[in-house]
Amino acid sequence: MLKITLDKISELLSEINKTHCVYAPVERSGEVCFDKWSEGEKVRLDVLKTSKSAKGVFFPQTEDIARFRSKGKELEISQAKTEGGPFVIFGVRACDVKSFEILDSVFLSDPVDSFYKARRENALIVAIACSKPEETCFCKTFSIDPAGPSGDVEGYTANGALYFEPRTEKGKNFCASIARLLEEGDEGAVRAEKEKIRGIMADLPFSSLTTKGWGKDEGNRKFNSEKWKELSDACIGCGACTFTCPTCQCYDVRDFDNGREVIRYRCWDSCMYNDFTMMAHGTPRKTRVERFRQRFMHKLCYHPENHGGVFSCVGCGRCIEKCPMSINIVKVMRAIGGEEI
Amino acid sequence: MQKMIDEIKEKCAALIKNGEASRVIGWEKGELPYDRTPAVFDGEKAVGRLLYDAFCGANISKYLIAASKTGGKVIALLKPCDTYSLNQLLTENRVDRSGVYALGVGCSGMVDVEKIRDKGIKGIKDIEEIDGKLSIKTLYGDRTCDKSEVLLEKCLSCKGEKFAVSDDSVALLEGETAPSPSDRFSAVSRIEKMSPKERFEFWRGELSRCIRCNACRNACPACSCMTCVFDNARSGVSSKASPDAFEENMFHIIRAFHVAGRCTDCGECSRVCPQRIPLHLLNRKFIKDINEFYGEYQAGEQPYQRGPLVDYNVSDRDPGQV
Amino acid sequence: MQVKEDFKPTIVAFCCNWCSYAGADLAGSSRLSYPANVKIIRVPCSCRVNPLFILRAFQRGADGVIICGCHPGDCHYISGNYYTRRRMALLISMLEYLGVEKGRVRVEWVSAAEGAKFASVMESFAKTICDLGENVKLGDLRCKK
Amino acid sequence: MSGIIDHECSCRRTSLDALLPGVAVITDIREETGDVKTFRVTGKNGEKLFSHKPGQCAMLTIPGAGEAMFSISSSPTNEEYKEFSIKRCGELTDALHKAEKGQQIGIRGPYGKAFPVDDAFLKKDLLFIAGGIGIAPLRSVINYVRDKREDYGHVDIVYGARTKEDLVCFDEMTNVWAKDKDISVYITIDKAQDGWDGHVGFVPGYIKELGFDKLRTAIICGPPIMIKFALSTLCDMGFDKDQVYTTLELKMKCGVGKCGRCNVGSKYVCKDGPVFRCDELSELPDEY
Repeated sequence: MLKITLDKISELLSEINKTHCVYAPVERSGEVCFDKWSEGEKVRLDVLKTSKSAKGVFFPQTEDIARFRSKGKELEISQAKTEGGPFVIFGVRACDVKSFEILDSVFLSDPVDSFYKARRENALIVAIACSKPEETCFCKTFSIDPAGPSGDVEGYTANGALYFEPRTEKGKNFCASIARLLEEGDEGAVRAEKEKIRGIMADLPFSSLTTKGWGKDEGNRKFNSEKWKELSDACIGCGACTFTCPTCQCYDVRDFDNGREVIRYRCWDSCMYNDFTMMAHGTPRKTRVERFRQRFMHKLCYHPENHGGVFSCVGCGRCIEKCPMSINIVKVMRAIGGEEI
Repeated sequence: MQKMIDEIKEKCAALIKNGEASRVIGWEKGELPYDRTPAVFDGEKAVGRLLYDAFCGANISKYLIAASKTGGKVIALLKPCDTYSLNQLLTENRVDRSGVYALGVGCSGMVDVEKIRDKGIKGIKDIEEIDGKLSIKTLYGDRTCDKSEVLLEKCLSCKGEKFAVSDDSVALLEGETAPSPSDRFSAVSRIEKMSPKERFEFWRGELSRCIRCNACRNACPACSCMTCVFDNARSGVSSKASPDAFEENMFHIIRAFHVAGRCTDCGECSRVCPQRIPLHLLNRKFIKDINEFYGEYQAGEQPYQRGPLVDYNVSDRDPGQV
Repeated sequence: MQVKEDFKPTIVAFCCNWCSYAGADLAGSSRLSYPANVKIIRVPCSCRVNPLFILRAFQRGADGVIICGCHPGDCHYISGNYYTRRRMALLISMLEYLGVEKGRVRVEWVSAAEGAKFASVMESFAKTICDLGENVKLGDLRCKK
Repeated sequence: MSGIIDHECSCRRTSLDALLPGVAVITDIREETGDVKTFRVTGKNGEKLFSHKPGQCAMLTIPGAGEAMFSISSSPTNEEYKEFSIKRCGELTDALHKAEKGQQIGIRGPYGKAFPVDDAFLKKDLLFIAGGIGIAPLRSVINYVRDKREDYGHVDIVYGARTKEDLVCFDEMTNVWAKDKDISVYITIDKAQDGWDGHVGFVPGYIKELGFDKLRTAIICGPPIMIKFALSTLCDMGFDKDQVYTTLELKMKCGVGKCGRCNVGSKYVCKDGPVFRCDELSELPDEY
């Protein structure tokens, strides 16, 4: 067990930054987002729910796919270049680590998304345990253990220090590369920390929330529930939940014409938007109710059906904090999950 | 507070009973002690679920665009500042007045839970408001804080206790008052005093966090276009995301511009922003300029007033003139 | 700013059909020269100029945008330019508030008879923009050459 | 540079980024009706683009106008070129209709599940029911069946459109298909019209009138409302849902089941469809 005192974290990041890009929960104008860290920026390892989740590291908000150049009737198509090189994503919580697996099940299934895959392979994940879970956390519902966050290296904050435990070969090499800055730490401190976290988890308001009534075989029954209308009444159809959600992976593909060439890029998209399924002749999801239903059905029924029963939610609680109108997946799970139709 | 809730419920129930209205738009309890979701209460019985307290920050007037046109009168619970939005919507003929029963509800300021979290108070299990203080039970011990320190941004420039439009109202309890407003333009002035470089960096820092979720637009009572220009594929600006910093600037400038002169400064844009971008500072800049250039104007104060951007004066100053 | 000497700004001029556009014509037929890098876009009234047009011009490489309309009181549609005057006053102030250099957007009133004024306005605007240098703050990286 | 990989498997591409189109060239344009054109497309230098199966689709790109999924209306037995019959109805189709012969476009595919021509359709009598531009995906199957005539039984084609001017492939239907042995073509238009002496009325009603026996396998494509009515008519006539196939269309962006918008329940039309057997379809939520 290795450790580093918390006051030396920026020194550590500088060290890593010499060879790797570092993504971390950085503070920008008072808000903490997962983003590329640069020298001098403040990293907030005490913040659980970064206002942008870590998914953007692998699945950026926008990225170029292709470039088209036309000359008369001729067309030239080239693949857009992507940034390469290994990087470290530092300070990811258990829920966000799990979200990478869920993104993997979509992007790495056949046909593999090469843009995503490249970034995924280049990443080393330093996860950290949640010392102070919050009231909006419900990762336990999805069998995620915030005291065992997984990743290439597992980290724990205890007694003013960050403890490291490599879990993969990659993680071991990483720890070796920063060994100069680390000192030997005590296993006991970490064990006590884990105990403490698990104790708090049992005490959370949503600790009794279950996925009962949801899953791969519930599709049609849940789809036809009458409660969707009432639940979606307050929804304003924005994409706050979708974009802050670490597992939402829908995207749009759009063209930008700069006068010389057309750049095709993909960007995050939200099933809450009315143009999401809009075709020339109309849309099958005409009202807010259908769009609202799609989002939750996808997370709680369709995704499990297509991916071996795994729900597309990790209980990070961002949607609870971010929804302008206080609608969230917990509310939906409770309202429709238990009912008999 | 309970007394106020009871009075609201009584009034709503009576209106539904005598057939004057069919349903209510108000707030109901969410999953957490501070979670309040706007909801439609259909029928006398449903009114029982209605809730009103210091966490009902959401402005529900925008729901009335649709709700006022779907049969029967709807009772809308409107805080004083929300009534300005309704007035503005009425002015623009977006809400059918005959479909709305505006029930004003007194307000002594709404709490911003994010501000409580900013104070390091996390893991909130319960919150109670007692005499202007919030007593908070958390997973990590009990805490208290002054309500006045954690009010929503919009409450810091409270418009007062007056309802700009209402059919009836439920006043604040004795002893309670609306928050005393501070100068709402002080932050704008502070930015104006910065150097251009500082200003640019300030706004880049804020706007670069934008994820284009459109919460600001969708929550804004003044943004009531059927199809927004940013959703119109033929407009050439429907980029959906911001692949370049320019797009963020453009979206927010244009959004603020489109509501300039119509924005009642209800503060929803900043309240709903998941990235906590102080968007109201863009709108307030327009309001401040309008006040300085063309005379004091408060959108939504009176019904059917002529907005400053659909009006002119022959002696108006020339653009760019200081 | 060491490249100032070779810097040829791109300037977009939105000209009202009823006055400044004719003013530009008059400038031309009177053989008055004005900078060749001024690209004129004819609009039915200065009031037609949506703030989006201006931002889009900047996005796609303009270094300065000038809106020319009829003198207040002379609008072909009676009051269009009065509205322009208010809108542009607010937009110019907003751009400044966002930290964009002052002077990149200008509004001028030029009548059909003022060919000389048109030429001199363009000359002076081009000079202002030359001094301000390239538009970086409101440009789109994807549109850069 | 071409993103197209020639391969024999039915739909999946294995390498490179799935979203990158290759270059194709429009070699011929046929005006079918006032708003439908059929585009003939080959590789940049006239080479074959890829192998497909009847019912599969491809994504076409006009840079700037975007990209969308179109069904391939030519038969796979045609090794020379692909054809796409496209109705002008939106931004991209508008741009395609403005294109001229020789114009290069982006293409990627093939995508989706095909009709079971080598499986469930073998030796069966086939009943094709199409409305309007819905003939596009079926044309591929019909010509495939004609080229492998001995593998299939009798073929009936019921086709309807709003007016006689809106009949797509009218020439091919009357001058080629109808003249084949063992193929019967029935054409109808919605409302009576000068110069039309054929049947008048909606497609579902016409099917009932024609009274097909229920031993056939039916394949339906057309506007959603026609599909629904035609299906219920067939059921009334004693057809089982597992004898009826249809092909759906929803908004698509990626074509590979990742962008998340073309789903009906847990099935993605681009990947698990567009061809569905109606009994499978009826198990899915009614949202298409």
